[in-house]
Amino acid sequence: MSTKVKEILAVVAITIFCLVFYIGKINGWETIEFSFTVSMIVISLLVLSLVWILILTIKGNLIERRIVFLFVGIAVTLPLFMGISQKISSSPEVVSLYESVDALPAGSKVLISFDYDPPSAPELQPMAEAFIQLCFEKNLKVITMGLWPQGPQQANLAFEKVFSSEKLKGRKFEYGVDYVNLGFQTGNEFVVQRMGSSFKSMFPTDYVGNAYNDLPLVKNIKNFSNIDYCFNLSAGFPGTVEWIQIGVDRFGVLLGAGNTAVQAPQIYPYLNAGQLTGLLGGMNGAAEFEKLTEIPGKGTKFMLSQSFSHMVVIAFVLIGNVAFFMSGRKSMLEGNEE
Amino acid sequence: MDHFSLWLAAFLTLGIISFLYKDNPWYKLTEAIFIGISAGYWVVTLYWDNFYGKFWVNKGEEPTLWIGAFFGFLMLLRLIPKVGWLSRWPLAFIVGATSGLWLMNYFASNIMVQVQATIMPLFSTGYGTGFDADFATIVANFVIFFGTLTGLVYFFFSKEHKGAFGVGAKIGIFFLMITFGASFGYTVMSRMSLLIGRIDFLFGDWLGMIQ
Amino acid sequence: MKREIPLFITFFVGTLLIIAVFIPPIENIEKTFTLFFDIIAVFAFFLGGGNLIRVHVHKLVNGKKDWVYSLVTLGGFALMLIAGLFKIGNDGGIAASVTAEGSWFQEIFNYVINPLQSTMYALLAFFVASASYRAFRAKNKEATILLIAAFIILLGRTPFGMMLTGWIPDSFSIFQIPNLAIWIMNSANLAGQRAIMIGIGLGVVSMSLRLILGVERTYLGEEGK
Amino acid sequence: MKNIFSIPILVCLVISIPFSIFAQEKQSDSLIETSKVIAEPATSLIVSDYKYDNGNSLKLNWVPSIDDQLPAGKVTGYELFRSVNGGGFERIAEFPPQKNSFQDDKVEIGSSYVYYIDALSKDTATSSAKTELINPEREWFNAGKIPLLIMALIIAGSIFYFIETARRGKTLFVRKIAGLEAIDDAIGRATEMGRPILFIPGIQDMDDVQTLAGLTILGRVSKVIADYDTRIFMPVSRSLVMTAGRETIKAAYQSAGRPDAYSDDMVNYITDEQFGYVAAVDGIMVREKPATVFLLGAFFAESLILAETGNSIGAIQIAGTARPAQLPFFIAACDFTLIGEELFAASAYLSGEPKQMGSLKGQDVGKAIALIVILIGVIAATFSTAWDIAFMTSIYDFFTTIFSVSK
Repeated sequence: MSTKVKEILAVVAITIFCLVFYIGKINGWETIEFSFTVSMIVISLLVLSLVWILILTIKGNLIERRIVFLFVGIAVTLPLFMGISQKISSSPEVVSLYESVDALPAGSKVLISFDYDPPSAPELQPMAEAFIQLCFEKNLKVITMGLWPQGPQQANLAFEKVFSSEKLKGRKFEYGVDYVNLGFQTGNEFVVQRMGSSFKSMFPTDYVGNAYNDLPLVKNIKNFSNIDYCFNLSAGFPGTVEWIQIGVDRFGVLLGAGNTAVQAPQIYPYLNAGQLTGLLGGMNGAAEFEKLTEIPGKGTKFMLSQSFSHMVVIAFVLIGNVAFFMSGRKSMLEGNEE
Repeated sequence: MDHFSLWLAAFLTLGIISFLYKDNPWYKLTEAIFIGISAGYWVVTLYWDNFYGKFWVNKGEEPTLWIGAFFGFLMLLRLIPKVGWLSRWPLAFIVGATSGLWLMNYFASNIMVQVQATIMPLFSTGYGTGFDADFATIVANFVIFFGTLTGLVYFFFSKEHKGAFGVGAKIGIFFLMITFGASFGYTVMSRMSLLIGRIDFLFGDWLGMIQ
Repeated sequence: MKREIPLFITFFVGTLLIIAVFIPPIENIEKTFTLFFDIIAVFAFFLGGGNLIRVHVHKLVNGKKDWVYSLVTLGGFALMLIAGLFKIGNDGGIAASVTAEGSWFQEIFNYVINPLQSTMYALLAFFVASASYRAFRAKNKEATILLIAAFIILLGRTPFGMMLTGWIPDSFSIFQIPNLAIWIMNSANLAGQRAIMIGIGLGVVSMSLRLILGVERTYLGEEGK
Repeated sequence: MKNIFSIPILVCLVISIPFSIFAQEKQSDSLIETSKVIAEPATSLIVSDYKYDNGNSLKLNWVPSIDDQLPAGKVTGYELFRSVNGGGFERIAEFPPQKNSFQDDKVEIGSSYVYYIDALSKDTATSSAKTELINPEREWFNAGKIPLLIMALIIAGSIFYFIETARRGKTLFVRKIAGLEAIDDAIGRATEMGRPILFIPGIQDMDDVQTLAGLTILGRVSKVIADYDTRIFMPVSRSLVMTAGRETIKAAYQSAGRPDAYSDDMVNYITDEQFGYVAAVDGIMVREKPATVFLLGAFFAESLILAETGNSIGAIQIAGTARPAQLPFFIAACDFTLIGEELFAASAYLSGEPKQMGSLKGQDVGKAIALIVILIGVIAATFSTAWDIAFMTSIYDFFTTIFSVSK
């Protein structure tokens, strides 16, 4: 069989697999969850294959890039099927964020800026959901906006999710009174700056087109002095740094932030300098926050998969280095796979 | 999401992933769709947000905006070879504006603020608090102090990295490496969660295999 | 003329923006200039978009290899233009926001661009793994330090860190990996960041000055005259 | 006719408003007398225009209440109220005890303001007298930014000084930068292999100074490329960068004496969309198999995707960015990496012109100043905090003032 035929067969097999499960989904098949034993067997198989990769690497040359890819794919996918939970600790910056929100009196107005787009949603969306739910549980008023075009849409998704949660099911939240989505405005950090003098000038209408003054929650809000707390979910520029430089430094808002894990190291200096009340960094931060607020969500669910993927990366670094030292440092330096 | 959009999203998702195996027609098709649609997306966004929203709507109130439009027009003169050199004017404007803006911003936020932040007492948690730091904080303070100094030494251009200076630069590069290592450690985490998000889509939203 | 005027524009605009920082009545001039930039960018797009069309039409007409993909690209481009510029499917017609929910433009964004973006982004996970396997080697002292730092942070940000070092008594809790990771983030990492930031600050100041003063003028096509 | 009757009622109502307020105050006064803790109000509340701004801030000073003593005075804090253009009073800020000044930078020129301050005790609040009506004023020079100006002048001045010194013919030493030394070899390699060179100036527009840095390096690099007669290909994600890139390469080819070899096809716009661009560049890499890849500019998440794909096709890669988060990936996957400041220094270094080299020396003066200030500042802060040495305190104060950035 030529490679081409094999490739076509593989595509056909994948298509059939997907069709079967899709039809199954429509017909109401149950979701799959591995039992403890199966999970353990799967884990041991994964570990065994890592050992196999180690042996291969020590013996000869590097394994092919594509095998690494395949392995990562499997190691991230399988844990999503496992029914095991894991322990989650809490870091001080997460606790301080929680405490600063917890300390707000009922009725306080919280501004949440959604400065990210769907690619960063796996990390930031769980934070957004947990944070909004916490606000509603504490009877705080929530105002959302976005410095990124797709931000407000993420805010709406988060609201939907929160309203359908177990804890808040019985309660009614009225748009315009309990929460408002102001939408997106172009201008990056200048939006924050102009909001310092007037929210209305930046958001003459909200996301759905209501006039600013028709919304009871915000019509009396002139600028940051009427806002009790700001929370920023950021995946890059414009984001937390701009909120700190303008919102905190110029207008003195209380700011907490949720960041992608990539952003977080750059935010630590500001956290250290006391310009932030707290910080959620990456999926881990989301899971910790979910635990603190007792609002379990996707952050907690993805954690196992996340831990696996970290283990795989750590294992690959280790394998690479062990092989590097065992097979003589020189030869591997030039080593090029494929 | 209805059936069609789900399958479309899944088709495109798998098309991109197939690049990991090798360059193939599926990926090429996905790539072509991506380029065409996203370029169109940006034209429309630029048109409505920048041209319409920032210029057309406000041109009456703020006549200075016409200067911007004039520069923009000069840009288009590139298409006419004879007067194409005029398009350097808007370029010159942009370069001047970017330089001027970034010069002061970076001067303030990167130099002044960072230098000031590094001026701190070594045995205390803050200025004027007395001896109140624990051992870990004191060590951290010393590390920040020496790390920042030696890191700066590394960047010196007008001195060969030799002798005592060389030692400083060497220590400096160690600190830079720790920073990069830390960034790497943190970044890995983020990247993995993106993949988890996609896999959740494929096996959860699309195929309904996971909850 | 061809040469002096652009240099003067750069000098004038750059200097004006620097001075404006100290003169309250014109301190907002940067906003105006940013607006100019945005407007110029729109005009420039005629050149960029035009180029995109030219390249792909060229491939199509000459029947070059893979011309089908050029057709797809052009089709997608046209589809998006029509959907967005005429706001097809928007409830409020032409007056509504272009990204209003339910519009073709937004739907295409949600179901085409979105999964593509996210997946391309997610490919990073694979590349991170292959880079870890292949490139993060303790080749020398610097690389070793980078590795160790990365390792501690990685472990510290996952429950493995606690599992490995949870036995360390609380009085030495700083040596428990999660705490150590935070400590590194707030000390050595901070130091390196600051050195890099101060360096970048000086680099930007120096390069901006070179541009404003006209010492650096490659971008204007002035070199070698 | 009915309306006539309503007028006196309305008049009565209007007249009664102040009385009703008065009555309320009376009522609350009598309440306090019975059981609650009352604190004396703050006194001498004075508002003045904050000098050195565009009329957007006012300064407030007051003498804390006599009941505000530490550790255990009656006063638990203060609340500041403000009325704009004769409107109602709104709470705009609150402070801890012992605070005696505040700068309100949320005022607008053309409006008038009145303030009063409440001293809060456990149960109640007592108000100070109201301030006089004030209008913020506009100033023509921001004296609050004098430290910034001085420092900017010193550092920009030293860069300028060394540019001038070098222009006059003094040779200045600049150390070797590994990544830049390798450029010639990398281009030579592509020539030998008969493969193209790929140049990626980051994914940001011309309003990012990193893109400008990338383009200035492009100018130097493409001159060498023109000399070697190798193909260069530059896909970009912004139309403006496309225009500037073409201009730059064209000029380089001209100065290399080969204007005929230049073509607009060297630079192509792909799409503004970050990952759409990456998808296309990845495709270009695996199909065209460039021998050398330059990644110089502002990079975000795509850094590793590009660098790893480049690595997989066996290209020599020279990368540089000022984004710390992306640097480790470049270091891992590329052959040479320009770290932060080196990216900005690169074009000066590559130009070989004395005046450009001079600017690098000027940057070093800036670093030296930063080094010395940090060194002395930290020592002063340490001694001042630990042993309260007055001399050290004044040094500390001096440095922190000089390096403060006023808003």
